[in-house]
Amino acid sequence: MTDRTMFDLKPTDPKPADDKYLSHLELGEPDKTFLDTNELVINMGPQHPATHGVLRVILKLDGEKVLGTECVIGYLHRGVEKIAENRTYTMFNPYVDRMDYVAAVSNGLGYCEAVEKLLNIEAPPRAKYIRVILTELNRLASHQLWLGTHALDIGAMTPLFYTFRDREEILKIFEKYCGARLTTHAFRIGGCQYETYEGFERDVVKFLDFVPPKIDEYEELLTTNRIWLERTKNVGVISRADAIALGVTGPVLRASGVKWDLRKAQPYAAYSDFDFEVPIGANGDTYDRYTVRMEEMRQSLRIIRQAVEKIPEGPIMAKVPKVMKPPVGEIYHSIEAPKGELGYFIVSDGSTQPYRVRIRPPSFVNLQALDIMVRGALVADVIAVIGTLDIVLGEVDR
Amino acid sequence: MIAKLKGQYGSGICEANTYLGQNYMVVDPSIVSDLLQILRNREQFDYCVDITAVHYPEREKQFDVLWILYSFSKNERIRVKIMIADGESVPSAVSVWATANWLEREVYDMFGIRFDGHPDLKRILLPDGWKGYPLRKDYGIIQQDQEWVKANLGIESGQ
Amino acid sequence: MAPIGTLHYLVVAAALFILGVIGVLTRRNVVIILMSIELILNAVNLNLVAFSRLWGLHGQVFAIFVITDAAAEAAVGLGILIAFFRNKETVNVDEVDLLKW
Amino acid sequence: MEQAIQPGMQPVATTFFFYLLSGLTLLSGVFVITRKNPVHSALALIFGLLAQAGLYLMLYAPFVAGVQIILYAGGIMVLFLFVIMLVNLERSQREERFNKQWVVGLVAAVALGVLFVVVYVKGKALFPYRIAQPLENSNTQQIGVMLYGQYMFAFEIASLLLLVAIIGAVVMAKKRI
Amino acid sequence: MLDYITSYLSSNTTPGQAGNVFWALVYIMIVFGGISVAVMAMNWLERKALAHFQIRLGPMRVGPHGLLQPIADAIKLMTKEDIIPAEADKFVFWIAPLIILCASFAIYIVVPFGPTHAITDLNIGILFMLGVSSLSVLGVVMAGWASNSHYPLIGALRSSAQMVSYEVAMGLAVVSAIVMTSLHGLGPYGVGVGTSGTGTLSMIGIVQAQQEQHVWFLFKFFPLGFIAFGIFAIAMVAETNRAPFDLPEAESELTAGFHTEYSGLRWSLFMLGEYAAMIAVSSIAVTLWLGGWYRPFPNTLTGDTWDLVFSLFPGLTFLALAAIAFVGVRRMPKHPYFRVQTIGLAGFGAVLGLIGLILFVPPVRDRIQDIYWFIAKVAGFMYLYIWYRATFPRYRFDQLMKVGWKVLLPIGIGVLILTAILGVVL
Repeated sequence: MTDRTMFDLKPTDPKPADDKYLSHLELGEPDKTFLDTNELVINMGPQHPATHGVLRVILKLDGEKVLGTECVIGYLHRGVEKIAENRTYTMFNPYVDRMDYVAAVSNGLGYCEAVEKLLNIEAPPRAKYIRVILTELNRLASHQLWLGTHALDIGAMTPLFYTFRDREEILKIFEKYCGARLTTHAFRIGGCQYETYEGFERDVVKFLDFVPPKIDEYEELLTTNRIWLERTKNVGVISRADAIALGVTGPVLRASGVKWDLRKAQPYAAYSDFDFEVPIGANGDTYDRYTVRMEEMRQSLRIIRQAVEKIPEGPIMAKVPKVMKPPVGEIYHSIEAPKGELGYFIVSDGSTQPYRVRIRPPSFVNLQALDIMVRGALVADVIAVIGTLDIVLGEVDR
Repeated sequence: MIAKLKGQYGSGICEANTYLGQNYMVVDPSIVSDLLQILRNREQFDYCVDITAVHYPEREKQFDVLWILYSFSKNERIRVKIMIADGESVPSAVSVWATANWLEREVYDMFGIRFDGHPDLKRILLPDGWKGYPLRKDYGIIQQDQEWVKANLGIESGQ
Repeated sequence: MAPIGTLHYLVVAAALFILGVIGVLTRRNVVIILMSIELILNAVNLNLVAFSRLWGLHGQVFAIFVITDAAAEAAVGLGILIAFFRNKETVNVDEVDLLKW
Repeated sequence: MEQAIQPGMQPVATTFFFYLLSGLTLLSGVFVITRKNPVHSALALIFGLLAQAGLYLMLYAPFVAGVQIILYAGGIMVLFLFVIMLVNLERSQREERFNKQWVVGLVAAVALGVLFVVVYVKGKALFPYRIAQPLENSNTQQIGVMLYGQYMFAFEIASLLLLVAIIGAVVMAKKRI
Repeated sequence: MLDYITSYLSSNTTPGQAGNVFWALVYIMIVFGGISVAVMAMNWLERKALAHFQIRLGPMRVGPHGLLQPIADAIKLMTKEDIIPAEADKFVFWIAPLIILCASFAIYIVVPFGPTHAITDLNIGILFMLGVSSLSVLGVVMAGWASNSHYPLIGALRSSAQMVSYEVAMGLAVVSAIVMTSLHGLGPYGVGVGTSGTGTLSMIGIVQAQQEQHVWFLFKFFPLGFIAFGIFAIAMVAETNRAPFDLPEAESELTAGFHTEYSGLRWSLFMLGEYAAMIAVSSIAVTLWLGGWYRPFPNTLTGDTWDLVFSLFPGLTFLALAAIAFVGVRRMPKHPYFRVQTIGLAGFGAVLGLIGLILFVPPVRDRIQDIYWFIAKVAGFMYLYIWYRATFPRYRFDQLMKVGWKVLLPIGIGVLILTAILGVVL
C-alpha cells in the first residue's frame, strides 16, 4: 500500500468479475458517491494462517464487506496426472496418497477400485471389509482434522488439540497396519497387501469405545456455544440449486439438503452390506456443514462397528497378473471421499501404463463455491467458509 | 433416452454404448452445445461431475473432450465425448453448469483447448504466461518452461 | 523565581490562544484548523480554571461545559469534513470556495 | 502533581512543575500548527492536552483534569485520528501547508498578542497575587452539586447539544441518507 | 533526611497523600517492578494453564517445567533485530508502543493494594483510571497507522472502535458502582448501616465504603450489583483485546492485527502493555465489586481467632506452592540429564517455602495481608482470562459491536437507573 488510507482513491473496474450465475445473491449496484465506489483489494495468502496451505485469495472489499473473491491456486501443482502416464498402474498407486494427504486411504481406495474395474477383477470380501474399516477410520481422521482447524480459524483453540489427540489413535492403527501414518498406501490393486495384524479388531473396537465420548466432548465445546452459533449460523449459505450447479459434493452438498452419498447411491467396496444414515442439513450454512460432519463421524463409527463384527475370513488378494495390462477402454469410478466425490477417469491403451488418468478432486470443485458463499459477507466469514469447505491444497492443485 | 436423442439429432450421435456398465456416447462437436443443454434440462443430468480431455497425437482429430454427467433423480452417469482437432474450440458449458468454469480452465491449462463463451478462460494451475500444455503427449515429463522459471524464480532450473 | 500566581496561568492561556488563532488563520488543512480550534478552547478552559481558583467553582463547571461543546464541535466538524472529502477529494480549506458542487 | 490535591499539604516544587507543564503545553501547541503531517499534529495536541490536565491538577481542579483526559485525550483525539486515517493525506502532505493569507493571519495574531500584553500590563491590579485557598477534598462533589443544582438548565442544554451533534455527525458522515 | 523517610511510616496514609516523594518513588518502583514480574509470571502461567486445558505440556525445556521460559523469551525479544518497515512513519512507529505501555502502567498509580499500599489516592481515582485506560486506544491507532500496511490498519481501526465502544459500557458499570458508594440500601447480604449522602471517586474510598456498608458491591442490591459487575467483566475483556474479543489480533484473519509489523523489543512492549492492562482492569474490578483488599467476611467473622486464621492464608498459599514444587521434584525423571533441573525445581520450592515461612512472622503477616487478598482476587480474574481463551471462539466484528451497543449499553443504563432509584427508595 503506497498511500496511508483506508480508501483507495483510484477508480476501479466497474465490471464485476464473474457473477453470472449468482441467482440468489442480489449484490446491488455499486454506490455512485465517491467514498463508496472504491474497493480495497486485499491479498490473503498464499502464506496466511487461515488458508490451510498455499491458497491465495484476492479479496475485493468495501470496508470489511466482501465484494468478490478470486482464488489463485496451483502453488502445489506437481503434475500428478502427467506422472501417471509415465508410470505403470502399480507404480502410480502410492502417488495418489499424496493428493489428499489427510485422507490418503480414500484416495488409494478410489484408484485401486478404478483399476480393478478396468481389469475386470474384484477384490475378495475380506479385503473389501478391511478397506471399509480403514477408509471409514480415515474419514473420521479427516473430519477430526477439519474440525480442529475450522474451530481454530473461528478462534476456538482447544478443539484442535482434542481432535489431534483422538486422531492420533487412528494414525496408530494405520501405523500398525501398514507402517505409515499419513500417506499410507494401504491397498493394492486387487485387494490388500497385508493381512490385518494381531489384535487389529481389538484395537479398532477399543477405538470405537474410546471415541464417541470424545465426539460428545467436541460438541459440548462448540455445538451450543453462543459465539460458535453466531459465527456459523447463516454464514456461507449455499442454496440447494447453487450447490448442485456448482457441482459441490460431500458434506457441503448434503448440508444444503441433498441427500446424496455415493456410499448409498452407488455402493462400492462393501458398503451395501452396512446400515447407516446419510445426515443432511437444511440451510446449507456453515453450522449445517458442521453438524453434518459431526453426524458423519458417528455414522462412520457405526459402519466400522458393523464391519468389524461381520468381517469374513478368506483371502485378501484377488488373482492379479504380475504385469497389469488392462484391455483398451475407459473407466470412470468414483468414491465418497471425506471431502466429496473423488473420481478417477482412466484410459487404457492396453499397455502397462495408463494412457490417461484424470482425477476428479472434490476439494478443487468445492473450492469453486467459495466465491458465491462469501459475497456480501465479512472478511471474518471468508475464514470461516474456507474452513468449512474443508479443502486440502494438495488435492486442489494435484 | 438415447433413442429419443438419436431421433432428434440423427447422425449427430455417432456412437452410444456401454463399457463395463458405464454409458457413454460419442457425438459430433457441432451439436454438443445443444445436447448438453438438453441433457441438463430434459434428462435431468443436473450434476456435471467432470470435464476433461485426452490427447491422441497420432489421430487426425487429436483430442477427446469428455463431459461426465450425473443425474441425482435417476442415479445414473453418462459420458459425453467429442473429438476435435488441435486448434478447434469447444462450446463452453458454464451457462449450463456453473461448475464447468474451473474444470474448463483446467482443460485449457493442461491441453490448450479453448472454450467458446467461457467468462474468464485463463490458466488455473500453472502460472500465467507459462508456455506449453503439459498433458499433451508431446510434452515431456521433465520438460518445463525454462524461460519462465528463469524470469520469475531467478533460478536456472526448477528441477 | 516568583511564586506561581493566577497571572502566570493567564499568560500561558493567552499564548496558547494566540497559537490557536495563528493555526486557524494560516493553515490550509481542515483537520489542523479543527485542532487549532481545540487549542483555543483549551486556552479558554485554562483561563476559566485559573480564575475558579480565585472565585469559586463556577469556572470549573464552565470548563466542563466548554469541553462538552468541544466534543460536539469536533464530531460535527469532522462529520462535515468527511462529507466534504467524499465529494471534493480535498481537505484544504481554501478549496472550499463553491456553494454547490 | 498529585500532591497538590490534598488540602493541608504543601505542594512540592510547584514552580518547577508549572514551568514544565506550561512549557510542554506551548511547545506542543507550536507543533500542532506547524507539522505537515496531521497525525504528528494530533500527537502533539494529545501531549499538550495531557500537560494541560497536569496544570488543572495544579489548580486544584482534579475533576476537570479527569474529564480533560477522558474526553479530550481519550475521546476527541481518537475521533481526530480516525478521520485523519479515513481521508487521504498523501496529497495534502505534498502541498503547501499554509494558505495564501498567512501573512495577514500572522499579523492579526500578533496584534491579538500585543492586545493581551497590554491588557495584562495595564490590568495587573485586576489579577491580585493571591495564593488561593485550596478547595476542600470534595471538589468533585461540589462540581456535581453545582451541575445538578445551579447549572441544571445549562446541563440539560448541553446534553441536548450533544444529541444534536450525534445526529448531525451521523447524518453528515453517512454514505447514503 | 532520615526523619523525612521515617515520618511517612507513622502517617497512616499513602505516600502520595503524605506528600512524601521518597516513599512515592519507592512505591512506584515496587509497583512497576512487581507488575513487570507479574506479567512475566502471567506469561508463563498462561502458557502452562492453556497447555493443560488443551492436554499439552506447554513450555518444558527452559528450566524445570519451563519456569525460566519468560526470561528466555525476554532475552530473545531484546536481542532480536529491530525492524522498522521502510515505508513506516518512524516517529509514530516508535512512540506507539510507549503510549500503550505508559497508559497501562499509569493505571497502577491509583490501584489500592491496601489502605496504605498505593502510590497515591486521587480523589478522582476511578475517573483517572477510566481516562488513562482510554489513552491506550491512541497507541493502538498510531501503531496501526504508522506501520503503513493493510492488515495493521484494519486491525487498528477494529480495535479502536472496539475499545471506544466498550468503554461506554464499562463507564456505565463503573458509575453504578460509584453510585452505590453513597447509598446504604439493604441488600440481601448486607446489613446496611454505612454512610449515606456522599459518595466518592477515590479508589480507597470505594473499598472503604464497601466495608462500611458491610457488603461487596457485587452483592449489593442483588442482582443489580451482579449485573453491573457482569457488564464490567465482559467490557474489560473487550477493552484489553483478549479472547473472545481478540479481533484486533485475530491471527487467522489479520495475522496479528495492529502490531503485525512490530518485532523484537517493541513487540514485547505491546505484550507487556497488554498484560499490564489485563491486571490493571482486573484490579479495578476487584476494587469496585469484590471488596478490594479486604479479606472475606471482615465484618461477620471477626475476633482474634478469625483474624489469625485469615492472616495465615498468605503463608499457607506459599507453602502449598512449595509443596507443588516438591511433588514436581519427586516426579522428575531420575536420569542424570535432569539433575540440574531437579535441583533447580527443588531450589525454587525451597524459596517458595521460605517465603511462606517468612509470611508467618506476625509483623510481616499483618502488613502483607491486604496485598495478599487483593492479589488473590486479581489472580482469579487472570485465571478467567485464560479460561475464556481456551474455551471461546472469536466473535465477528459486527457481532462484537452488536453486543457492545445493543446489549451491554442498554443493560448498563437500566442498571444505573435502577440502582439510583433503589438507593433513594430504600
